[in-house]
Amino acid sequence: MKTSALLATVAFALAASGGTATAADNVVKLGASVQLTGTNANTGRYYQDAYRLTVDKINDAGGIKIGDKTYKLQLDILDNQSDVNLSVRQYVQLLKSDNVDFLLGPFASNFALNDSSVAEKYQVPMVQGGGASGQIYSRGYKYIFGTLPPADDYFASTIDMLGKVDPTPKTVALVAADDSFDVSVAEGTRKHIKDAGMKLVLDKQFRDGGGEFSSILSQIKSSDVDAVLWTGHETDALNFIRQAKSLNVNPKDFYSFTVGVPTADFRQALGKDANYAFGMTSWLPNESLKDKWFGDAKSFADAYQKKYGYAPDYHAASGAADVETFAYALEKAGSTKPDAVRDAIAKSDFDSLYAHVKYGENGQIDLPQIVVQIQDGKLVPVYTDHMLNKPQYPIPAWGKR
Amino acid sequence: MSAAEPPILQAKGLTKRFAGLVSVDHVDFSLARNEILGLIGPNGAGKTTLVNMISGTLRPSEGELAFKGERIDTLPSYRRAHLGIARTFQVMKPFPGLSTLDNVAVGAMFGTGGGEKSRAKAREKAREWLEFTGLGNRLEASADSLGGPDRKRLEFAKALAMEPELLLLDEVMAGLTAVEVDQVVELIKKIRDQGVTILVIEHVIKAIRSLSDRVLVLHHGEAIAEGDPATVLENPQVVEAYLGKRRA
Amino acid sequence: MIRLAIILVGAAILACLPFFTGAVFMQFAINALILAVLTQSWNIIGGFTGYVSFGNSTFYGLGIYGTAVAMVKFSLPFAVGLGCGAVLAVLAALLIGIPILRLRGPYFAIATLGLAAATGALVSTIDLAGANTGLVLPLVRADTMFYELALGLLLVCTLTVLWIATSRFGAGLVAIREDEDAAATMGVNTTAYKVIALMMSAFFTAIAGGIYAYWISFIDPSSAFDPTLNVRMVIMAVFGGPGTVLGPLAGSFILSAVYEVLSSWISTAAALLFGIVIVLAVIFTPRGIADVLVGVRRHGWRYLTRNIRENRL
Amino acid sequence: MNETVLSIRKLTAGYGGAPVLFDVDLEVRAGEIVALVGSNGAGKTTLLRAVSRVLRAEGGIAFNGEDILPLPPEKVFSRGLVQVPEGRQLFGAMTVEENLRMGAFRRTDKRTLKESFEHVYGLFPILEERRRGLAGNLSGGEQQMCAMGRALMAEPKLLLIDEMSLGLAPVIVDQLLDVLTDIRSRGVTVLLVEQDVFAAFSVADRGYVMETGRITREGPVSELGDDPAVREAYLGA
Amino acid sequence: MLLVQILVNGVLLGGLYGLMGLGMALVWGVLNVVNLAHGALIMLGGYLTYYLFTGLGIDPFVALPIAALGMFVIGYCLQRFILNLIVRSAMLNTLLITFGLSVVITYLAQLLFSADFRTINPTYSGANFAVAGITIPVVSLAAFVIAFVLAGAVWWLLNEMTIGRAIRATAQNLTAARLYGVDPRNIYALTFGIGAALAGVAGGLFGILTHLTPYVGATLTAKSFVIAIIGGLSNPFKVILGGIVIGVAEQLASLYLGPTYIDVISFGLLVVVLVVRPARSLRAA
Repeated sequence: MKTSALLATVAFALAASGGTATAADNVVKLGASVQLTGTNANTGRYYQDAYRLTVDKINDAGGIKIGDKTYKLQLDILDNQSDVNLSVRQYVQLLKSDNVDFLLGPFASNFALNDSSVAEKYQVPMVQGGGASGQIYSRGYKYIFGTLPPADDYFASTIDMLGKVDPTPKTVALVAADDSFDVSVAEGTRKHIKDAGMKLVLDKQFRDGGGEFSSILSQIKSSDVDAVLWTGHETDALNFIRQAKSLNVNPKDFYSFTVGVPTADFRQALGKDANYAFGMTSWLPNESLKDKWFGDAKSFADAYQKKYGYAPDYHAASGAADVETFAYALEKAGSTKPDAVRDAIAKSDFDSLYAHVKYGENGQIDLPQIVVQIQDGKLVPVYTDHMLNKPQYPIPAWGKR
Repeated sequence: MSAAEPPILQAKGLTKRFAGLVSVDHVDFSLARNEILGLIGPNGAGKTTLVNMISGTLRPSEGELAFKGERIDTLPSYRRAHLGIARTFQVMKPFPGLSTLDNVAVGAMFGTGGGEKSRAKAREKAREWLEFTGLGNRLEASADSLGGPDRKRLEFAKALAMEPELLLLDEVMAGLTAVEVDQVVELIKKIRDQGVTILVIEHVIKAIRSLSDRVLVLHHGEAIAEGDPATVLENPQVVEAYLGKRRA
Repeated sequence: MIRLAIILVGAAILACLPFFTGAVFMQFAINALILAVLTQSWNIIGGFTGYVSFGNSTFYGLGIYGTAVAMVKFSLPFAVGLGCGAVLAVLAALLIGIPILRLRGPYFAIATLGLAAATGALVSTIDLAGANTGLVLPLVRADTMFYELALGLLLVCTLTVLWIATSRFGAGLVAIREDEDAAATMGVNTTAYKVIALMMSAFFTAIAGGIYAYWISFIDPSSAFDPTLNVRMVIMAVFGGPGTVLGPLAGSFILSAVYEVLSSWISTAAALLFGIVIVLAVIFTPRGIADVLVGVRRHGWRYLTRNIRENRL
Repeated sequence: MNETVLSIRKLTAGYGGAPVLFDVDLEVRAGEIVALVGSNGAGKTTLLRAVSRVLRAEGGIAFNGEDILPLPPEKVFSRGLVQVPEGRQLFGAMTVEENLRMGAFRRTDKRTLKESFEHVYGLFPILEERRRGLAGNLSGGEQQMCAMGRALMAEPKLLLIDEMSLGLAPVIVDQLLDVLTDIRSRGVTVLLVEQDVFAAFSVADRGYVMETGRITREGPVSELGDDPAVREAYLGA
Repeated sequence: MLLVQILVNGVLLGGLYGLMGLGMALVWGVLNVVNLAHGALIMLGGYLTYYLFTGLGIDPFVALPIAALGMFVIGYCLQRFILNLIVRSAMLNTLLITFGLSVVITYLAQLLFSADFRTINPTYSGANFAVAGITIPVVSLAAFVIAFVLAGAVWWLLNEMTIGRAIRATAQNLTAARLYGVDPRNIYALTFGIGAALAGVAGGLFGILTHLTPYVGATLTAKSFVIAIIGGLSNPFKVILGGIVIGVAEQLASLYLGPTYIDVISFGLLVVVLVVRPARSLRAA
C-alpha cells in the first residue's frame, strides 16, 4: 500500500517534468490541436493539411518580414483525438511548454468554444476556421477570430434564391441538429423564412449524430411541403437523403443542406442519389479569388489536391486563410508581441484565396454563402446574389430520375 | 413450557405462496422461552421458507407472526435482527473476503438492539464468541479458506455475536460425520443454557432426538405432527412421509 | 494510522506543487485530481458497497449543470453554485437510489448506465440548461486556485473513505458487498446504507463537477454526461484496487499519467495503446495494483502468470 | 476376483500449491460398490475431482488399464467414467429431459437412447412425471434422482457419486440406496463418497477410510463396521 | 396514415435493432459477459461487407454470410485466445477487458479503414414499394426478415441441437458441463463466435441502411445493451421483440415529443423495465 502511494507520486512527478523546448531565432511558431483521430477526424484533417500547405508555401516564398528581420513560420500540430478535454490541455501545452507564439483553431464549434477560452485566458490570439456558431463570438472575448461566416446567415442566399425561381416555394420544413452550430443556423433561418414571406410548416430538431430520420421524413411527406432546409453534420445529411429515398419522400420543389454537398466524399458515398441536392459553400476554387502566395484559389486547390490526393473544400480554404491572417498581421504589427498582433489581426483587410478577409467587431468574418447544386455528379455553383448557373429546379421525385 | 410467560414466537396461519404454488400452508406453532424446537420434514416441505419468513428474508402471503407478543411479519430483516432474531443459512453465507474476526464483528456491530457502536469493542466481543465456538485460533483466516466444520462454527459465531434471544438453525449438521454431529449438539445445548431459544431444522434424526424439547413435522407445507420427539418420530404418518421404514 | 500519515504528507507535498511547476502541469494536474476525486467517490459505492455504478457520470453532470445554471442563469456566486450542484446530485442519488439499488449485479450496473444516458439526453432538451448547445461560464485566470480546490476536495474525499474503511458504517457497507442477504439478517439496514453510500458518492462527484465547470468555463451535455468518463472511473478504481483507501488514488494517478504521456508522445496511436494497456492489465493484474504489490512480494514475477492460470478456463 | 476398473497409485493433488491428497492408493473392481468415508475436509471430494481430471494431480490413475492422467475431463467422461457431483450440479434452467439428454452428450449410438430413457424413468418414475419441468424447480430429493439419472444416461462403466445423501430426508436416502443396488446388478461399478457411514456401509462391498488426505483403513464393510476405531470416529456413540 | 407509417418504420427499424441485440444477449446469457465490444464487432462486420461489395463487387446480401463467417472466426479467436484467459475472474474484469478490446478494435479500424465515412450503396438501396399508401423500403424489410430468420436459427440451435444444449448447459453450470463431456473452451469460443457473426450481419445491414465510421461502435453497444435487457436473455424472439419495442417507442417519441427525445425514451425505458421487473432481475443476480 505504501509502495503504491509512492509509485503514484513518482508517476505524478514524472508528468510534472514536461520538456521545455526553446524556440529557435527568427521563427514564429503557430500551434494547433486538431482532430486527426476519433469521430471528427474526417473533417479535422482538412485543417492539418491546409495549415501545413500554407505554412510551407509562405516559407518557400521567403517567409515573412517583421520589422527588418525575416522570419520563417513553424507549425506544431497535436492530435486531440476528438476529445474536447484533451484539446484544451493540448492548447495549454502548446502555449506553455511547446512555446508556440500563436494559435490556429480546431474543427467544430464545440471545440472552438472550449479552446478559445485558453487563448483568452493566456491572452494569445487564436484564429480559427472551424467553428461558425455565434456562441463563440458572443462572449466578449478579445483574442478569438474566425473565418467561417456567421451560422445564422447560412441559408440567407438560399432563401434569397428561392424568391427568384419558379414556382416559388410557399411552405418550408426546417430540420436542424441540436448542436451549437446548427441551433444558430436554425435561429437565423427562421427569421429569413419569415422575412421572405414563406410559411414554416414543420420545424424539427434532431439529436446531432442520431442518424435516424424516418419519423421526420414521414412527417415531411404527410405535410407535403414545397421545400426542405436541412442543417446538421455530414453523416446525418447522408442518412437523411438515403432514408428519404427509401421512404420515397419528395419535397415538391427543393431541398438543401448546410454541409456535405460540397465535399467529394459525400458525392461519392451517395452516388447518383446525391444529384439535385442543393447546398452551400462559403468558398469555391475560383480564379477570381487572388492570393499573395498561391496566386489564386484555383492554384491553391490544385496544389492541395496534388499534395494530399483529395480536393479541398471551404474548411481547407478557411484554414489557409487563418494562417495568412497571421502572416499579414505579423508584418503589419512589426512585432511578435501577442497584443500587437492581436490588434493587427483586428484590423486585417486583405484578399486571399478564401475571401476578402476582414473581421467584424466580434471577431468573426462576414461572407455570403454561395448556393451550389450537384448536377450529374458535379458540383455546380448556382447563386450568390445573382444566378451563376441554371439550377435544376424543381427537383424531380425519386421515381422520375 | 411455562404457562405464565407468553411464547417468544407465535405463528398463526402462516402461509407463503410462490406464483400459485403453496410452499407453507396455514402453519400454526409457537416457541416458549428457552425451548428447542426441532423442525423436520421431507425436502421441499417448506422448512427453509418458514425460517425465511421468521427472519424476514421473505414476507408471508398470509398469517401472523409475533415475537414476544409484538407483530413482526411486516418488519424488514434488519429490524427483526435488532429485536433479537438471528439465523444461520442452509447454504452457508460467510462474508468471503473478510477475516473470521471481521465476519463475526459484523454480527456484534449490528445485532440485537442495533449492536455495539464501537468497532474496536465489537471486535473484542467477536473474539470471545470465536473462542466460545472453538475458532479462537483462526481469527485472521479469511472466511473462504475455512473447511466445512469450521465454516459451521463461524456461522454459529456470527449468529451468536448478535446476542439473539431466538436463534434459527437451518441444517447446520448436514455433511458432518457422526462424531462432529455430537460436538455440534453439545454446542447447541451450551447455547441454550445461556438462555437462547432455538429452532433447529435438521435431517440428522439422531441430533433431533437428543436436542429437541418438541418436534414439528412439515409435509407439503402443512404441519402433520407436533409433540415430544419420541412420540412424533413414531407417528406412522411421519414414518411414511419422511423417515422411511429402515430408520423408524 | 500509517494511511492517515501517507494521505496528509502526500497532500502537503501536492499542495506545494503549483509553486514549482508550470501551467501545462497545472492543466494536467487539475484534470488528474478531478479524475482522482471521481475515482475515489466511485470507490465508496463501487469498491466498498460492491455496487458497480455506471451512473456516477449522472452526478458529475448534475454537479456541473447545477453549478453552471446557478452561476450563468441566476448570477449566483461560485460557492453557492457548488452547493446547488451538490444538493441536486445528492437529491438525485436519493430519489434514484431507492428504486435502483434494489437491483443487483449486472442489472444495477446497466440500470445506472441507462440512467446516465437518459439524464444526459434529458438535460440536452432543457432550455434553462442551454439545451444541447451548452453554457458559457465567466472566465477566471486562477489555475492555482482550481488546483488547490481540487486537491482539497480529494483530501476530504479520501479522509471520508478512510473513515469508512475503519468505521461501523464501513463494516456495514462491506458486509453488503460480501453478502447482502446475510448482512440484512444480521441487522444491517441495507437499504439505508446503500442509499447513503450512493449519496456520499454523488456528493463528492458533484462538487468535482462544479469545480470542473468553472475551471473549463464552457460546458455542454456531451462533455458533462460523458459515459466514457464513468468507464474511466471504474477502470482507475479497479486498476488500483477497489475497496481500499489508497488503491484508487494510485490507480487514477498512474493511469492519468500514462494516458497523458501516451497522448503527448505518440499522439495518434495513444488510444490504441491505452486500449492494449487495459486489456493486458486485466489479464495480468485482475485484482488491481494493491494486490500486485502483495502478490509479487510473495510469489515473485510468477505472480503474473499465476493470475492467468487461476482465471483462465 | 474381478478385474480392476479404477486403480489409483500414489496420487497427490491439491489447490494452489497446498496439497490436500498425499500418496493415495485406491482400487475399484468391476461390479463392486466401494464406499469412501471420512470426515469433512479429509479430501474425498478432492480425490473425485482429481479422478475426473477437473483438478491437476500427480501419480497414477488408470481406468480399465489406461492411464487417464493426461486426459482432459471430457475425454475421461467419454471413456465411461461418470461423476454425480456434490450438490447435484444440475442445469437448473433446463428441463429434466434436457438434463438427461446432456448425460448422453458424448454418446454416438443415438438409437439406443430411447431405451436409456425408459431405464431411467423406470428407476425414477417421478422424473418422467416432471420431464417437462425445469430441473431447478425440483425438490432436493428429486434433484438427486435427476442427477443420478443424468449420469446413467451416459452409460457409465464406473459411477462416482459424491455425497448422495446430503440434505435429503431419510426416506429418500433409502430409495436412492435401493437404486444403487439395482444399478450394480446391471453391471455398473460404483464408487460412493459418503458422510453418512451408516448409509454407505449398508450397500457397499468394501470401504476406504480417509483422514487428512491419506487412506488410513480399508477392507470389506463388515470388517470396517466392527473396527472399534472406525466406530468411534464415524459412527458415534 | 402518418401514424401507421411511423409504426411501420418503427417495426422495420426494430428488426435491425433486435438483430444487434441478439448477439449481445447470446454472449451475455451464455458466457455471462457483457460484451462492451459488441458495437465494435458490428462496425467491423459492416466494413467487411463494405469491402466485399466495393472491393470484390459481391452483392451486399450475398456478402452478408461471408462477412458473418469472417466475424465468426474473429469472434472465436477473441474468446479462445483472450477472453478465455479471464473468464473466471470478477465480472467487472470482463467489462473492462471488453471495453479495452472495443477501444483497440475501433482504433485499429481507423488505421486500416481511415476515419472517413462509408456507405454500402447498391443500386437497389433506396428501393421501396407502397401498400395501401404506406411506403415500405425494401432493404429495411429484408433486414427485418433476416432478423427473424436468424432469431429462428439461434432458437433452433439452442433448443433442438445437441451443441446448442451444450451451450446452454455450459452457461448454467460450468462444472457439471465439464463433467459431462463438454469442452467449455470450445463452447465459449463457439458462442462468442456466433455472437460476433450475428453482429457481423447486423453490421452489414447497418452499413446498407446508414453509414459506417470506425466510431459507430459505442452507440451501437449501448443500443444492443438496452435491447438485450428489454428482450431478456433467454429467448431470441423476445430479443427481436425487444428491438421492435425500442424501434416503435423511438419513432413515437420522435413523432410526439420530437426526435431529440429518442435517447431519453430508449434509455428511460431500460431503467423502467429494470425497476418494475425486479423479481426477474433479482433472481438472475
